[in-house]
Amino acid sequence: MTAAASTSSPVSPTSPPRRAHGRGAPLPSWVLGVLGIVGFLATWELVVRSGLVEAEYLPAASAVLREIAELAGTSEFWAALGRTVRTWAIGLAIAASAAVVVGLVIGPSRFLRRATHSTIEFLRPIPSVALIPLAVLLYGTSMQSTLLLVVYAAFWQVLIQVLYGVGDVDPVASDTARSFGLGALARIRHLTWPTALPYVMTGLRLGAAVALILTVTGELVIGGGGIGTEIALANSGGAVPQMYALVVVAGLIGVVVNLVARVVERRALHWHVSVRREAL
Amino acid sequence: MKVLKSIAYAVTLPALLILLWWVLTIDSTNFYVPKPGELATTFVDTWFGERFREDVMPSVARFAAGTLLAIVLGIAAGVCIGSVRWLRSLLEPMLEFFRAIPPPVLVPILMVLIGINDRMKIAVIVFGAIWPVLLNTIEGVRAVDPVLVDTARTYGLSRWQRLRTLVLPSAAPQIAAGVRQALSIGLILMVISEMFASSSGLGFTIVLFQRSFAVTEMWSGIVLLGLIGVAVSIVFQVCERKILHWYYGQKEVQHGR
Amino acid sequence: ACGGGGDDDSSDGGPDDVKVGVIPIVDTAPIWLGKEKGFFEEEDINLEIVTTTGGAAAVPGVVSGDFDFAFGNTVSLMVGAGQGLPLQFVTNGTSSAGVEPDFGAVLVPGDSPIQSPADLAGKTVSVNNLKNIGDTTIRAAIEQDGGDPEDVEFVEVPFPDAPAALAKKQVDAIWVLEPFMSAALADGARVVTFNYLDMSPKLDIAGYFTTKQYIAENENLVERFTRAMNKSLEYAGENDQEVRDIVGTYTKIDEPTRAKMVLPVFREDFDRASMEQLGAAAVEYGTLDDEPDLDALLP
Amino acid sequence: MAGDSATIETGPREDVHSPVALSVQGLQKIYSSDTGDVEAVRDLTFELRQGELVCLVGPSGCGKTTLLRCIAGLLDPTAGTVTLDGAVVTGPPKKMAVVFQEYGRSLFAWLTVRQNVELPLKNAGMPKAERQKAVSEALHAVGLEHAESSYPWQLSGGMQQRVAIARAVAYKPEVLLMDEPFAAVDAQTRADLEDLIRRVWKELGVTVLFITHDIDESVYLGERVLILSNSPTVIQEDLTIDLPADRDQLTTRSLPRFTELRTHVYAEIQKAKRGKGGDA
Amino acid sequence: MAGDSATIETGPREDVHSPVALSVQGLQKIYSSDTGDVEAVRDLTFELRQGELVCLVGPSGCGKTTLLRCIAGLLDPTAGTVTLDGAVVTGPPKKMAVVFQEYGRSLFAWLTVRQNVELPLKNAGMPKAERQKAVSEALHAVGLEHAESSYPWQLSGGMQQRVAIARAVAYKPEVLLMDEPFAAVDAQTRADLEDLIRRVWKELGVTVLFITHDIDESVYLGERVLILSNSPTVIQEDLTIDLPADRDQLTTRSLPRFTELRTHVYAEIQKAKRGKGGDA
Ligand SMILES: Nc1ncnc2c1ncn2[C@@H]1O[C@H](COP(=O)(O)OP(=O)(O)OP(=O)(O)O)[C@@H](O)[C@H]1O
Ligand SMILES: Nc1ncnc2c1ncn2[C@@H]1O[C@H](COP(=O)(O)OP(=O)(O)OP(=O)(O)O)[C@@H](O)[C@H]1O
Ligand SMILES: [Mg+2]
Ligand SMILES: [Mg+2]
Repeated sequence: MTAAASTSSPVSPTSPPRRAHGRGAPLPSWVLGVLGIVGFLATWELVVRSGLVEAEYLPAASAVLREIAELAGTSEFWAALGRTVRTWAIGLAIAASAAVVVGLVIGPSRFLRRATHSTIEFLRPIPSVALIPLAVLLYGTSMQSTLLLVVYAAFWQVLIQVLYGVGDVDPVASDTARSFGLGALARIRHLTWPTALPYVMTGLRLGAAVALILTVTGELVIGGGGIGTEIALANSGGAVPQMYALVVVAGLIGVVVNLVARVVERRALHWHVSVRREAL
Repeated sequence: MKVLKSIAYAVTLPALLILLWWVLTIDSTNFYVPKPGELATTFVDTWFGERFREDVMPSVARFAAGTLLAIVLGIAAGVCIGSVRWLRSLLEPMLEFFRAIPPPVLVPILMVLIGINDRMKIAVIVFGAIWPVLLNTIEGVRAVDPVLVDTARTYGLSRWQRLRTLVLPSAAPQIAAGVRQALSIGLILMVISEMFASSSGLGFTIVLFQRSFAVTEMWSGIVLLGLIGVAVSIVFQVCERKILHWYYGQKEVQHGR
Repeated sequence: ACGGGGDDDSSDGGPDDVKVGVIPIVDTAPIWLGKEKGFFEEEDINLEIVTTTGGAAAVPGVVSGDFDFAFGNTVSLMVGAGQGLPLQFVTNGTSSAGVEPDFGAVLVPGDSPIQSPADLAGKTVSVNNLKNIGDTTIRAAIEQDGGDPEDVEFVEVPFPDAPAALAKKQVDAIWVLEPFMSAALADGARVVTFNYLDMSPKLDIAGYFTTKQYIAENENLVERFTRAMNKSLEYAGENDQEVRDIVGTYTKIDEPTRAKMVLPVFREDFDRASMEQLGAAAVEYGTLDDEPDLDALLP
Repeated sequence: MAGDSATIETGPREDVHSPVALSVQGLQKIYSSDTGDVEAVRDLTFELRQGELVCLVGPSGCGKTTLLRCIAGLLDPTAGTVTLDGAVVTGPPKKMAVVFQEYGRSLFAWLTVRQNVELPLKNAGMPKAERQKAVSEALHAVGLEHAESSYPWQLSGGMQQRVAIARAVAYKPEVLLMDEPFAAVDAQTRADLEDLIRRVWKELGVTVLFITHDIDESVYLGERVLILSNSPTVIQEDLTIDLPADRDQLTTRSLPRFTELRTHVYAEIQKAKRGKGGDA
Repeated sequence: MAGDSATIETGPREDVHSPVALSVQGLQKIYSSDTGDVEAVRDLTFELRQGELVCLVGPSGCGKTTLLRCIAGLLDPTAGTVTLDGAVVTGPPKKMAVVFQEYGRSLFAWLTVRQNVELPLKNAGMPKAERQKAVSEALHAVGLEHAESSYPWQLSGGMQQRVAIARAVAYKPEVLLMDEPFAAVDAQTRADLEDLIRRVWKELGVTVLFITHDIDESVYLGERVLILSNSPTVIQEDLTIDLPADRDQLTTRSLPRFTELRTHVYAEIQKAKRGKGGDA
């Protein structure tokens, strides 16, 4: 199966997927995705049932799912979820727009790229968690504290991708644009931005996940409400199934975020090789 | 001359920023913001000595092991997932799920499964640092030039050859972008992994300083992390330039420099 | 980001807003109970309790003025004060139960060869935070028992994860507080020692604190808060069942566990002698650089 | 399939007794996309005998590249079949070499000229000494021995195209498909390369399908010329080139028969373009 | 600069009185790379008068593209200067349009055919109605009106090249540089496009530099033909084409003078190739 699929998969953009003709209707990708999740849940359940891990420390999938269903009936859960999603969305929006702007300014200029390189490399690996005292000092336990961590962490993810994307502009295309008198701004809009867009998309997806992680971690360590705080509460109260239920919810937010990102990508990048190869 | 120029490039902006910091803190008494001079002496006192061998070295070793593992696994899995469409459909939701789980909440499970040891910390690093490599590899593999793919297929290049001579080199620039991010995330996770079930290490020490309100020492640790980041990035760049010399060569000559 | 009540000392307007940062654990039951009972309203205080999930935010929160008061453990405060932070307790928070069983203990698996604190030498013991009250008191217990206090390795494992680590034999012994102590005991763990008691039956674990500056600027309010707090502590000390009940409102500890767990002692005064002892031990084992200035730290 | 010009013999030569190498039967290809379907090729049927050299001409956009990609097994036809040596083509067959129209993109930017030419041989497991000889010969034949350690992006357009040709020639295929391989080289080099192809064809007995826009070239090179109509594409004419087998740039091109044939092809192409819904 | 053939007049026509539009003086370009320096162009000096149509021919790899990129201000010459309307060229000048040899890469994959042609006009601030008319006209002229909403990767090679030509024509430049613009189109379309270029040239009075490999094309199109030597490249000959100004595919190409000129150019190129260190 693997062999067959891998020889037919990397075909040129113009060729339709072979299995569309040959082997009957293909499974739509969401079905496969659901299959993957079901498979994972089954494995998890088995690992616990077989006693490989004690249910006390890692409850079975079924128990966690039941717990999620229970949680979903409470309004506090939805309030916490809303809070987490809001912090995440605001943080990601700030980080992404800042990173795109900075990237588009620094990227095309060799001078700026070189001048800022060492500083960026210095600041990038500084863990957001190490900034917690600073965040608390500045904003207390309010949402802004967590937001600061989120923005700091997600910013670099997007920025690096934008920088690479900007560096990938085809010189012939760039020459074309220059020779037709497109100014710096017009070139960014019509050439650099579309070229960098696939990279930005990857950056956004990376950044979205990191932002989510930091949102939850921030809530977990600093407090102030949200899924992370709920996890900490469940943890310190020894409510193990509930804690895992909340962790799973955090993961599910990630899945949803990715789904949305994929849809956006499909629309925004319909012309790109990676998408059009599959769109057929 | 060339070397001097690149050093100048590397040093100017940081120097300006330090100057700014120095000016801003001249008569500050803020407990949380140390002065540059103070920080420099603390840095030397804190990190040059026994701590370097006992805390910094093991941490860096774990970081190296974890990130390398993440890179290898990420590329391997990324190539498979990127070139096999149904596999991607099958796994993508799972990958997104795991990617969204904050590593701190994973530590307890890993502790139960692996134990309280270096392997557990390395696992935490791998778990966090693998994503950028994986995602970038998948995207890079998906974007291989179709004409090249056709060329390789008509010459009947074997799967191994195609991987080695087509897929990997052509995805290499994007993989490099992922590796670069993985390196810094690895460093971040090194700290996180030492926040739990630990008794030594750079990250642990920083957190300890933070908890004991040894603010200047804590900042010196953050600076050390940043410096390690810069060092790692330099090493990475040397490798990248070597491996991707065709890519940079192509860009440079095509830009007419 | 000041919670109010800040500059105007007198209560000319309505009630003063007071923001207190606490960790949602059993130890902070009195303040929740006091709020419920209206002790703070009586003092014309509009109390807002903010939960911080770890201790990390308490001191910075108070120093930055985000909290007016916060709940913090004595060793953390000694360390902070030692670093020059102008912190001062206004009242006690929790103290050792004074008799066995205490609410925190060093546990080993049932079949472990470790019988007494001295046997811990050369072994790995988990504590929630290193260089804090846990390792300091355990080291003291080992020394008291004739063991070598330097020859024990501590690792940080959060309380909730410690029972699993012990069951999996990933550490030789764990130090946990309630409710995890009960849970581990129910799983077959055995108590080696109640380390708080080893230091002193009257050991004070944590209290409510603020900055000296805040005390100077809000003398009246601090007095009223202290009064209300003391009343809450006293009430909590006398009403076990109400404490167990209120814990259920702000933690996720289930009813059976709450019914079983050992409660700490709640009282308003600090036991200076045991604090001195603790301070000395902290200096001896390197947790602190200098003897704490208790005059400055205690109310 | 019969031609319509009295003096010109059309249809495959009957006196060729070698077996059929390549057979295209009722080939149709429709590209479907969001903006609607494009029928690139409607109904193509023709055969190539073993060791034949056939040129394919037709208006721009009539589906020549599409046809070539179907034959190379890179594209699934919508209807009809391609048969090579009796076996239906479903993927790229062995011992087939293709020179793509997008020559610049068909070279591996990370390999030197020599490595590019060597790669397929290495993959086929040719021993090193033999391989190096083959590569050197091929590079010499296209006049690039001095550039063997350059990278493709250090070469001019025509040089890149010649690298792609050298790669195909060095591979010693049984079937050689070429899509406008000389579009970017100058007249003199072109003449040399034309002679190279005829030499290789004769020496190796390889079956060649050669797509070109140059009418003189198609007549000079081919044993047969297939003329495609404007889209929807069918075979407009199958013309046998009855020029002597030994050809030579000066004498052959000045034969009156040559002029007759080229004039005929030119007229046919003009008809092809006007015949249906005009393209330009 | 004087030619060496008795019957052929070389050197710029003296009777042209329009001012010099483009002047190249002592141009040299050396590409330096790790593997050593490549001197692509040694010493080129020539002038184009306003409204002239000059063709440039030369062996593959002799530096034509390099020269064009220097003139377009996309490449810094190692020595010498390019002057346009009296001003030294340091960056891409306004009102210059370039058709690149790598046509496929000079189109923006994320824009449709129409949007590709429209972009430079939009950027130049042309009003919408006028712009749309200009785009439609240009697309009609290259025979692509039916493909205007396709994306470049949905087109055949020749169609892509015509999009690039349409973009340049619609831009109504004062100077038009074209690098083998007809390499990928069929003979008939090529003839049509040649006539299009001559028409545009006459109507707009634009100065055209046209690089080609097709000797007949250079003679048919140009008022002058510049022949470059093999590398290290200098101007081997500057040939005035004394054919009537009104040209026509059938009659002009059958003039005896046409044959004389093309034979002369062919001989010169052969000399160019053999003259120095032979390329093929
Ligand atoms: N990926 C695609 N999607 C949609 N239509 C396509 C695609 N590729 C080609 N076409 C269309 O199919 C037709 C034939 O294209 P093809 O590339 O086969 O032409 P061609 O004969 O090779 O032309 P040229 O001589 O210009 O290279 C064209 O009308 C083109 O627009
Ligand atoms: N980026 C580069 N680095 C090094 N050498 C280069 C580079 N670009 C071109 N060259 C060399 O410069 C010479 C001239 O190249 P150029 O592309 O100008 O030729 P050309 O006349 O346009 O050829 P063609 O007709 O084949 O397109 C060639 O020998 C080529 O190898
Ligand atoms: Mg084609
Ligand atoms: Mg060129």
